[in-house]
Amino acid sequence: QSVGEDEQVTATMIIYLDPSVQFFNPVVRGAEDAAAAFNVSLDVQYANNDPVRQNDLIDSAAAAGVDGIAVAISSSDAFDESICNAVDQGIIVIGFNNDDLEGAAGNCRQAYVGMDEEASGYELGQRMIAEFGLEEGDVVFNPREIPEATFAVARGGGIERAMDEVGITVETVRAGLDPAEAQNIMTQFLIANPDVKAVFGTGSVTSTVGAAAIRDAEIDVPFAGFDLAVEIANAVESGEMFATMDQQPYLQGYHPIAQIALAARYGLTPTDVDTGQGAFLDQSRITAIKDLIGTYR
Amino acid sequence: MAAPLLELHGITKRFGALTALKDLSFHIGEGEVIGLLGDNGAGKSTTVNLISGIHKPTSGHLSVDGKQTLFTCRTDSADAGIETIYQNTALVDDLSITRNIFMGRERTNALGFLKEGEMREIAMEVLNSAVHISGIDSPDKLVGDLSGGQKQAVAIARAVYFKRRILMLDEPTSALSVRETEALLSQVLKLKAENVSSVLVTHNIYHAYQVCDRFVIMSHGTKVFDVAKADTDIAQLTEYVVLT
Amino acid sequence: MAAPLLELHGITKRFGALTALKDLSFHIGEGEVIGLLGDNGAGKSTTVNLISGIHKPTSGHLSVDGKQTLFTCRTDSADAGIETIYQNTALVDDLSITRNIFMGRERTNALGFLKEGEMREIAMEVLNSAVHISGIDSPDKLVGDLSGGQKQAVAIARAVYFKRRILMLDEPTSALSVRETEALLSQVLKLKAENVSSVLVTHNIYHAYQVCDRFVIMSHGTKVFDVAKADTDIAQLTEYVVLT
Amino acid sequence: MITATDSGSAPPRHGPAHYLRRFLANPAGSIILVFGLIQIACIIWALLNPNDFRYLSPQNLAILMRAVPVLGCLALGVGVLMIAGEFDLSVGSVYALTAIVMAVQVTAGMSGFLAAGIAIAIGVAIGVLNGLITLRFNLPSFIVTLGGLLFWRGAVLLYNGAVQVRFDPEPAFTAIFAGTIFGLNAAFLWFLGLTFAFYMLLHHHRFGNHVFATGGNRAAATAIGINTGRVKIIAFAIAGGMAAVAGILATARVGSVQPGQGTGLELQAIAACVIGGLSLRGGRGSMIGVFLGVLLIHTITNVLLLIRAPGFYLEMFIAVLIVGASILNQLIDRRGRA
Amino acid sequence: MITATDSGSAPPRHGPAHYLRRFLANPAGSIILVFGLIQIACIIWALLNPNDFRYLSPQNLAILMRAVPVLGCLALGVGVLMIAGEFDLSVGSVYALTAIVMAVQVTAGMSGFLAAGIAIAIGVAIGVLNGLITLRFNLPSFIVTLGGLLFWRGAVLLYNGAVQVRFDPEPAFTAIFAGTIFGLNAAFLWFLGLTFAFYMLLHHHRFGNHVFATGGNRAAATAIGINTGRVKIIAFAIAGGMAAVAGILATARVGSVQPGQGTGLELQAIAACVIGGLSLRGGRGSMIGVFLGVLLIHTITNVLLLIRAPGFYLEMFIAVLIVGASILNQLIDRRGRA
Ligand SMILES: Nc1ncnc2c1ncn2[C@@H]1O[C@H](COP(=O)(O)OP(=O)(O)OP(=O)(O)O)[C@@H](O)[C@H]1O
Ligand SMILES: Nc1ncnc2c1ncn2[C@@H]1O[C@H](COP(=O)(O)OP(=O)(O)OP(=O)(O)O)[C@@H](O)[C@H]1O
Ligand SMILES: [Mg+2]
Ligand SMILES: [Mg+2]
Repeated sequence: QSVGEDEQVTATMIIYLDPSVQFFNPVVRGAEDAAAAFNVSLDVQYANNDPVRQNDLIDSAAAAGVDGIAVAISSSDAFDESICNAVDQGIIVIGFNNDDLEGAAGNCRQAYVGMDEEASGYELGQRMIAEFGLEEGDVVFNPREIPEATFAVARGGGIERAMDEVGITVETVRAGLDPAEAQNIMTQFLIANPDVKAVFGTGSVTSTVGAAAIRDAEIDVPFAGFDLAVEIANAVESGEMFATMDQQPYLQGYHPIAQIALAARYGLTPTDVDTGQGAFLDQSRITAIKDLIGTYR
Repeated sequence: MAAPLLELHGITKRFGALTALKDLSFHIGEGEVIGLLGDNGAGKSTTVNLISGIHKPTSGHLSVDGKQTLFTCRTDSADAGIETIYQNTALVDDLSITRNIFMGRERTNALGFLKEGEMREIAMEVLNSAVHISGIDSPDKLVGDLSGGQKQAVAIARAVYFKRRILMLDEPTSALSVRETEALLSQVLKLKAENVSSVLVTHNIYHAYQVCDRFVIMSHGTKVFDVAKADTDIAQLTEYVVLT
Repeated sequence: MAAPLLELHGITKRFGALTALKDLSFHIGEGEVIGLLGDNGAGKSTTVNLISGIHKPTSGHLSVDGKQTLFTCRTDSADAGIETIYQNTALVDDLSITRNIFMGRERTNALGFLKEGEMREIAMEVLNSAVHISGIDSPDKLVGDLSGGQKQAVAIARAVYFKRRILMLDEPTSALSVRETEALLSQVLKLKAENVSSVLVTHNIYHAYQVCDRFVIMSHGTKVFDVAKADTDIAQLTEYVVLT
Repeated sequence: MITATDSGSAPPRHGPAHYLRRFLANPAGSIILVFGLIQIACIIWALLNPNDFRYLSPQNLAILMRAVPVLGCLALGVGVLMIAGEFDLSVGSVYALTAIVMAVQVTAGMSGFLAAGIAIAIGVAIGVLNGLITLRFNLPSFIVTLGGLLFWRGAVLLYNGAVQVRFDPEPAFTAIFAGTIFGLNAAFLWFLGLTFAFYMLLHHHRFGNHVFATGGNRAAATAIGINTGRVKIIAFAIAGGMAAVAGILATARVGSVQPGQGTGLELQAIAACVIGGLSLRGGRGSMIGVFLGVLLIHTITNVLLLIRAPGFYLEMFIAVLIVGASILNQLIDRRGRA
Repeated sequence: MITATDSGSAPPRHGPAHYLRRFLANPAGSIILVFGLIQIACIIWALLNPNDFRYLSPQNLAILMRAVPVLGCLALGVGVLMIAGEFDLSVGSVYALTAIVMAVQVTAGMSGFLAAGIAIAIGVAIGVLNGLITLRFNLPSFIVTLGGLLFWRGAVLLYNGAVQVRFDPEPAFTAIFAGTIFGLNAAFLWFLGLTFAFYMLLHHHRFGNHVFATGGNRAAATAIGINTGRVKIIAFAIAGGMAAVAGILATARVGSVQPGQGTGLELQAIAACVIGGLSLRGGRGSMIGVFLGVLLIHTITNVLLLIRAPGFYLEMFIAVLIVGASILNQLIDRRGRA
């Protein structure tokens, strides 16, 4: 292709949330490791959950003349045009973390690296039902940091699908991103609803403070969540938390950048990668992973 | 005689616990200049604001040309032909002199766009004729940058230019120099000749005596004296103002 | 003779393109009452603000007791013993009368906590003695709710209470009634007897003539006349004020 | 008369300093100068390094035109309201709500133009409601519209759940709001046109005069006979309506709406206005200033992206540059007055 | 003298209406009344339905005491600054930054108390910096602190990356800031103590008098000899310092810090102040009002959660109730004056 053996490949990674979201730490680390390994000049940009801004970022990267763009396709429609324009211009575009709901048919991106969040929510829901014998008529509580954020809709939607199948009601509430405030809100909800049979975190905030909220409300119900943080790992290890769902984010950063470098230099065709194998982490698996949190997990 | 231009009937005005006006009645005849006198806090400005539609009376009513009415906003009093120079000048500091003069009564074309050139010229002319104030070299100057007397002159120019039947002047000369004060007082007399009535609020009894036909003296929110010029003199007026 | 209390040396003050004061020099002697007269926009308030440390001169300097100095803020002028009644009163509408009077010079205990009872009593006393204003029944009233003259009375009470060597009065009687004006003028004379100098800015030449020892007449930012009372009369003063 | 020069009777001759001072006396003078200086610096740099800094590439100019109108329209509306002396914190939520309503209606088969009309009507209605509550109960608009921010954000979810909506209007709609006309982006042309319209309205129309008077000194404006309540309500309506217009332009461009979109835009819009010289206390400012304020914020972001500044700290750079530009603006302004 | 009654020389007898009016003339009078009415309604309802509405359950009271202090401390600081006539939008970011610095230092082995002291010092320093930039360049504090909001949020990431930090101080630290003393939550006691301290400072100390004067009429305060610049800088420092205190209390309670925490708290803090009767233009308000404003916001959220309002739309109800409470407050206030 256009880039010589010894020249640097330039690539931009576009993350749809803002820089303070922990989830993307291992993603960025993976991307940086790949950039170092394959001699890529990488910059990472953040769209702060604003599709208009994300369009600007894609267009700006194209205008700056990069060889490849890795982008979280957090909307099925919003980025189609910008991505197609970039591809027409000869830029390699790879989706990661979120894909167009229609997959390759709905978007010009050349490959997707990631997993299905709805499926992981569904899996967690089913495992909780099986483990704790939740049954028809029960109520479970699923607070959400930002209910309208894509990850919350997908994960929460998976949980709801699993519960619906058995006839369990899912109650939800907006918890916000502030841990202290989220803990307050969850505690108050639990005080008001003593018949809740299980609690599901949605993102890293609700998963981190969930165990403490249950303690504050002076009740005893099972709890599970998503993502990895030291508190979450500790809670799973100590048994306060049943399990957490992980999706190997490191790979979601490493693969796209590596593929861009290989495609730009040698013309290798980008291919899809499923990083969602082995997402379920309970007491039996957590200890092995704990030390890698924030880096490779 | 015809009904007076404007009449106050038993007006009472309260601010919270404080009664600023108590059962106040007087009238303003056609082509008459009335001196509204009284101590600080007597209720003169409250009366002026009430006649201008800024305050609504707690009880009592007004009548214009004998017809009972109530002013609920400034527009009502403007419709009745009343124009006011407020004690606090009522100017917008961040706007130019021209815009202040034409505020709310802009000259516009059919679409509402301002005829700026025209207003500018009129403003300059009015400032030079109505009050001969010095130091104002351009009608585009912001009012906030003017001296105390210059501001008052702008307020006077506005009222004089738009005057129709009654001109209310609330201590209009408080910041004016000797020369401008004289100019204003002769304006009042000139307007009287044109059959415009005036109500002059002032603490300077000499000024009042110089131009007024009748005097209304207030104290503690009520009228204590109402007398034609022919029936009184400065000494008696001073006595009433100072001693009540 | 000793050096004058305060002297202005060749003061020039520009606001952007406008020269408000041009090479102004005059002095204030001990126990002297000076009438600062002049047309609107002549620069009287600018002079008062400059002596109070609110404006800094563009060029020129001051001297206090013969020592050259410059006031860069109000505290400097207060240190020199100057107290001012501003034309715009300089009151905080949202605070009570007491707090306005003691603003910046609160009576406090060692920890800085206010002695509210004490200040309240003094405020009441000062209001009743310095100016006999009516309608102020409580020193806890907010200044914003007062009438024009009542506000001015508060500003006067503050300055009179804290006066030390020089009292600057910028049109202090503009909103005052006859009775209160008389009271204020006799205050000025009483202070003079206590050896406090005053600078009285007014448009009322009669008032000025009544109390002043010397007159400084300004026009367009410069001094055009500086004369002792003995060497002039009202007619001449009026002529200078009106015609220059 | 007090004159600035001692030149006597001859008409004074004016040096360049005089004209600079007169230019800066214009309410938008100093922001025009700051903006011009920054543009010149960028252009020179771009000409020297055409490959590394593609500021002048056609693509980048196209991005500029596509990116500016959304914040621009919000800021114009918020700016008019700020001059009238009130705030609207709900514009970000109204922007999302009206866009969602429009997209849902179009998905249900309505014409894009009709749906856009409905969106604007909703925006105006919300603005009027904000105004009525604020004035009727004499509340600070800050609180009322902060309520609006939360309420209409919730209404988005109530109306259509937490799902994003596709927007597929007739091609004519897309052409008119997001197409290319005479080589220029349609949305940008709309923004230019609206800026001009607001400029005329605020600075040369009776209504604008009333807006400045209301914001500058409400008591005086009332005393002189201006219906300040009506002026404020119209200003609220304009802010709401322009939020809807921003939503239309954004949606036409992106082709879909996300329920969470527009969070934080209210502060950005106010920031653009303040950078452009509007006073937070009302009564002061110019529409050209708002226009340039928006362009300045965008230029700063654009330059940082073009030089591929690390996104992790992008906002830090933006913060420094915005405050820096404001300081520059203030220093120039002061020089103009001194 | 103008008197309200015609009672002549006999001392007038006062009915209850008189005392109500005098009470309402107090700057915080109407908010006290509104708050009291809402509390009484909640308590009666809770007594009637102890099972459905667990308002008075010990757990709920404990949550109240734990939940209020964070927003409360922020609002006290922001309130002082607002009375002085300036805004601080950066408190949410400063809250996150100081908490992270403290947690990182404790993780590195520092004593919690020392780390908390450093956190407060940083908060104060940032406040002073905001003040210096605002005053030195004569900028609106809105822009300067909006810059601060973005900048310090970025600084959090620069300092420690986007990772959550555990906070494990010595037990004495946790006991003092998050433990239980005399059956009451320690953080709540701190908040009560600080409210009282600020009440004394603002309403009965010389400094407070200067704050009100500076915010009420800066030109007059300067003319009368108050160093308004210094007053404003101290007020900025207080806002920054209180943001750090809020961070300490939150962190001591939760035991960890999230880099994104505190977003939007600046608006909530301002809202609490405005609900409590502070003017956005400065110069008016009371610390008791701020205290009750914070409690009111929390009570509203609490009641909604307790009655199981649909959580998805919780913010809509909060919005309606906040605006409703403000309206009630305003109506009572007007009645008190009329
Ligand atoms: N908005 C208000 N709220 C409360 N009290 C007020 C208000 N306006 C005026 N008052 C009170 O009403 C009384 C009459 O005030 P007014 O301004 O009418 O007096 P005035 O005769 O004009 O005095 P002056 O000669 O000093 O201007 C005063 O005691 C004043 O304190
Ligand atoms: N802050 C300012 N900015 C610009 N010009 C000013 C400012 N203050 C005063 N001026 C101008 O300076 C000149 C002198 O004003 P000053 O207030 O000193 O007049 P004055 O003699 O006190 O008049 P008056 O008797 O009307 O109070 C006026 O022309 C005024 O417009
Ligand atoms: Mg009056
Ligand atoms: Mg003056």
